[in-house]
Amino acid sequence: MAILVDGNTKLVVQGITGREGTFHALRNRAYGTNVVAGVTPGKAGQDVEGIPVFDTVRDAVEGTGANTAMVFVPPRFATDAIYEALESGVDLVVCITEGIPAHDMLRIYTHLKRGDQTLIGPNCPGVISPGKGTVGIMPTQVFNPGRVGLVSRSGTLTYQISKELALLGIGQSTVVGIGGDPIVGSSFIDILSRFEADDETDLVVMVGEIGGNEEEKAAEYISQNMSTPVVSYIAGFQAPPGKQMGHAGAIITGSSGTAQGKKEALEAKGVRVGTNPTEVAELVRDALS
Amino acid sequence: MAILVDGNTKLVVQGITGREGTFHALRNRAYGTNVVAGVTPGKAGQDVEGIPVFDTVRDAVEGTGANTAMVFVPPRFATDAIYEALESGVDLVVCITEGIPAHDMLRIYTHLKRGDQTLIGPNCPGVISPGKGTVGIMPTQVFNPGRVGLVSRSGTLTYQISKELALLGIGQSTVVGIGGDPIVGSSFIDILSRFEADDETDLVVMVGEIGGNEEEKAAEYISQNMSTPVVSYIAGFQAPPGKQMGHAGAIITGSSGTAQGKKEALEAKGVRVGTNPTEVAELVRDALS
Amino acid sequence: MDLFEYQGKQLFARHGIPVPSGEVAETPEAARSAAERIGGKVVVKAQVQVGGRGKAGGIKLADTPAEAEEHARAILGMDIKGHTVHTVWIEAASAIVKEYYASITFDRGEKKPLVMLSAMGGVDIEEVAASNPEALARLHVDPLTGFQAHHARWLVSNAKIDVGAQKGVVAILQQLYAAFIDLDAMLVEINPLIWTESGDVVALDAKVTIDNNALYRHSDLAEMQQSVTEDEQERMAQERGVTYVKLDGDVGILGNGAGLVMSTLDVVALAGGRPANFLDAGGGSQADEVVTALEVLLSDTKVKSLLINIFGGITRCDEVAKGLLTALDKMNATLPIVVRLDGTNEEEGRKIIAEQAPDNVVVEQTMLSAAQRAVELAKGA
Amino acid sequence: MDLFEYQGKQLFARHGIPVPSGEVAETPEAARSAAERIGGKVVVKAQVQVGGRGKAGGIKLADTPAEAEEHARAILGMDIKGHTVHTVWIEAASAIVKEYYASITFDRGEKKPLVMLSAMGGVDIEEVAASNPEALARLHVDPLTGFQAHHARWLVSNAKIDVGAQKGVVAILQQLYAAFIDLDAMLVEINPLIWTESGDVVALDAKVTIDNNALYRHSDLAEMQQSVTEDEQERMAQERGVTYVKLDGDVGILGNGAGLVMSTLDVVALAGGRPANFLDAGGGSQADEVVTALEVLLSDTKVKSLLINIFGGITRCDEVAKGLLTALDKMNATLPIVVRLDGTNEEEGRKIIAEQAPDNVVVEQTMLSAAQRAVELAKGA
Repeated sequence: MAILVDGNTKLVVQGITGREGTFHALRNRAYGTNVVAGVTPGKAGQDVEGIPVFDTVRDAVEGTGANTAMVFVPPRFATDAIYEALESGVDLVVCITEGIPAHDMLRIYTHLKRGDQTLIGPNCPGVISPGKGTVGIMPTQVFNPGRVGLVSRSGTLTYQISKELALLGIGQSTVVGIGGDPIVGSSFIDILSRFEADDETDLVVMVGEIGGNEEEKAAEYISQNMSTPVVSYIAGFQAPPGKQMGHAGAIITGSSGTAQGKKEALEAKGVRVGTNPTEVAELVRDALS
Repeated sequence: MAILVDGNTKLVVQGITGREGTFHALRNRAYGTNVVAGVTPGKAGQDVEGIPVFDTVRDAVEGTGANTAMVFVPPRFATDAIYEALESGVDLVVCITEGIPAHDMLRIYTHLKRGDQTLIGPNCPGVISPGKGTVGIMPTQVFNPGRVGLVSRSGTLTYQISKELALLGIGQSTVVGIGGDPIVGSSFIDILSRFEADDETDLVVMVGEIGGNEEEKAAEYISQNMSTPVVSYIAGFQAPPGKQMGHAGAIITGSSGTAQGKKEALEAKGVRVGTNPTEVAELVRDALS
Repeated sequence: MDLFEYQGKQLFARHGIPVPSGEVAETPEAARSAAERIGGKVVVKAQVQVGGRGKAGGIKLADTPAEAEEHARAILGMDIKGHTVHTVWIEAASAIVKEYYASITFDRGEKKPLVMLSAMGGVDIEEVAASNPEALARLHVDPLTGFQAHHARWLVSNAKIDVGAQKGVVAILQQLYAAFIDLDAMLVEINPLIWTESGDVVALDAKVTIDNNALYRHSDLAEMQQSVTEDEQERMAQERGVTYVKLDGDVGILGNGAGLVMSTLDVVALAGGRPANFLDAGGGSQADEVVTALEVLLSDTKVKSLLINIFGGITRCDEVAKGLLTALDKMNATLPIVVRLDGTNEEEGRKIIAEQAPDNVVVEQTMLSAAQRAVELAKGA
Repeated sequence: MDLFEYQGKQLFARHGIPVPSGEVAETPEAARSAAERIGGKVVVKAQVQVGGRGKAGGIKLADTPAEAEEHARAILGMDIKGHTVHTVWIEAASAIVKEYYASITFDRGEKKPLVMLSAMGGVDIEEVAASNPEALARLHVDPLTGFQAHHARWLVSNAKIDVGAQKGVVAILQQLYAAFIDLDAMLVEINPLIWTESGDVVALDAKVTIDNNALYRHSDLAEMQQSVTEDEQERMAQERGVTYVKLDGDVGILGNGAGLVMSTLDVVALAGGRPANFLDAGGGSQADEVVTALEVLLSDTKVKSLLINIFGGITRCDEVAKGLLTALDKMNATLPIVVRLDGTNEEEGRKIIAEQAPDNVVVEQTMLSAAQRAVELAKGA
């Protein structure tokens, strides 16, 4: 199975004729993802190494049956691009773009949750189901097919932990970077519930960081709803309180947002929390054995 | 049974300390409706002939368990009052107020349809279930308990047809004035589906008028979904095209909005359409016998 | 409330929508000096709220200010489908490459704003919509999330707007939607929306209808409201806040509630009569309001008989009866009047009329019989 | 981006929120003439972006312009929790009857704006929220339908705002929400919101945080941005667009991606070291950006050793290696540097360092070993 991205994914890339858009569209295709279309307004009829370009996402979906959209446009056009993707009827939108205004995301989120589509991101590295396909910018060489699910707010930390798992011979079913912004389309719980339902996922690694209370809410959810074991990692024990740490998402909001608070909340619900990426991988190995 | 309003109705009246608000709150109570609360900001703690007054609808609902709200405030405050009623969690909001801006109603309607609450009106006479209760401003003496449902865009025409039914000894299960504005909370179809599900309603009278295409859509709905027979009346055969006729709702929008077009659409689906209120009552009598 | 073209253009300009520069003139001389200030070729356009003014000779191109004056003299005072031209709009002539169509209206059926765009503008758009529906791109907008850039792009792409004009049309559609919302408009329409030789996209016409219910929050728009009504009774009714529409028959009709009044019109027609008007005295009619409404009706000399059809809910029949007596007293009317009173305080109302009304007032028990009687009396008069 | 009180008040005033009249002054003399123009008693307030300035002596009442000058002289240049006062705000003194609290923030958990109101303002509101939660009325707002009058009424009623002040607070809450939306704010806070002897409700303080991601659509706000950073490295980083936060240890840290950098900090601490900073070179780091980031770090004399921890995704390790060499060349740095390179082009990167880097640069294979080495080197230095 895997979640979100698999052999059935038919991808349309918004902003495909941009430098990064072209590069990653082709990389995703090279990994095996079925990239069926691109969108750049005014460039309908062109193609990017054989991938047909459309003026609008709706036209792309009607023309190719795309079911997943990846947003690769500059931040000031990304809000519009997300709405356009949602209105085109695709099941999944993955927004890589960083720097979308928070008020825009509030409105997108509220709108999104009234329907049944899925948004991953913004400000995220995307999704990879090793051996099946990828939508995003993750360095594919780090990942191997396997039965561990991974969900993370951080991109590079995802790679780090996947590397540690690889060193122990452990691969992944699917790896999901949900993004580090204060408001993202999918929360830990949204992804955990998909892994719980996935019969190819035996264990989930949840990688959190300071700020917000998504990890605390996930702890409660895990204890109530999950039979699949979860191992966690939290970054930011040494982060200074109240300072912004790259992601707006890393602002500490009250004591509930501290790394220590999150660790304790998870451990109180029986989730093992590693103190560093290497230890996380070891906990996973022990739990699987 | 009856629909919308019955012995379980617990009514909160918004704008209860105004002249009209007080008058109709007391009239509704006199008819047997359980009027549990009123709302006027800044007047919490007062009462209107024993009906306690609250500052906010939420407080009224928490304090009394009200499940239905009637909006009786001036038009420039009515949009806010409808949202307030919806947020308080009541099942049904009946808005009597005339003159709410159409753009406000567009937004309210879109918001409303994403939840499962019901709005009747605005610019409507309300609802009466004869012998059980009433929420609104209808002259109660015109109605008698019976097994005919009635739904109408027009207030006075509702009274006229009910009077004609009364002259033939026919009473009603529930009478619903949905309001004459271009955008109202409940359409003919919304109410027809409730009558269809009501085992105390044997026949429904639908009273339409020129403008919009709700009658045409209802004709389709009736033929597809209703076993309960429907008799209809359409007003406005002599109305001049393109002129506004009191209700903004009476603007003719294209040929689909004409009385003749509506009559033909209904008859094409097997719905009998009377040419005047007296004949409508006769058609009802014949259909029931 | 419908606005004149020049008012619509002024509002468009405030919302950033390009319009030709222009001025209003109410005299030929003013038209000349406006043309002088604008410079170059100008167009003199009759300001009337009715379509077809071009065919009627209400739009003329002038090469010189003298010619503009001459055209204005011809157009001012002209009758276009019953509308007298009191004002002309003088604007710089445009070098048109292509004419498009754009509008935003309420779609009552979908309960959403509907944006329409066509590359085939400047013509009868209803004809285009009927004969060539593909040529009219249509898009409904979610009122809570609004009209977005991608909507504009989709419309432009699907309406097959020329590539060189696409950017301008995308911008105008977004500004037009903003205007639609900000102005509480029921309709904003540009036909034609032109693509000019200099590559600009410009609104060459402007049709704007404002929601009367929202005027309370637009004091600037309320000021634009001016009587465009030629008919004396309609003007009286408008001033008094009564809903009145003149028709071409001889049976005057007064009722309460739009539905009941429409039904009354229909029943009068079924009885073989011809309604002289639609007059809705409204929901909460008090005696004063009834007097006002009757004054409007009784001042119309075409009315041969009068049918008063009231079903009291909020309206009380005794108030209506009192209003009738007061109005008759004031206007000294002698035409036959048929009254049907039902609902709240019907007995009291009928009693007042029976005891105090002059002989030209008769009471009928049902709407049907009242209509038949009023028709007979109109024919006999 | 946090604004100063005076900037927040200027924005509040534009949104119709009543604030005391006032002026900015950067010298004691300017403070005096501002006080003269304002007239009457004034308050001299230090403009710093840190709480507790009142207790620190940064807010003083002046009866006369001379006294205002005197206070300004004392306050300007003052150090308040590490922030030097460069500006004072002189405003008309208010006759306070009651102090309230009002704010709107993002609630990340609920993913909605959260409006909070309390009749117990002018104090530590976190203490009120903790000890007396009933005293802080809280309301989440649907971002699509917005904040409405009934929300304001509910808050005022439930926060038990004094009856005489309710109307003013209802109005201010609505204006504050409009400001929150229009300004793309992450936070708008008024503490205290005062009820005055003349019966007005006035914002006596203003705390506004603008979403940096939205500055592109607020050119007027972007102009308000000014460096408020005392630390040299933080100022350098800000100017160069690098995310940098100074900490109090001696192991300098450079990584790519906030999560990995935070994790690196933690691992350094676990290894017994103390991080000197947080520096995120960002997602797509090119050689130039790495040079910039290293320049910031290497200019800090407190840094005893440097840990470069990169996991290349978009970032390419060879670019990082090249950037490192360039920076070392430019800065002539001799402190020990530990490099861990992983991910995209890791081999090429390691090769560049092995072949071309000076002896003070060492490569470690894992993040853990790299952290241990950097800590050891800092201790040995």
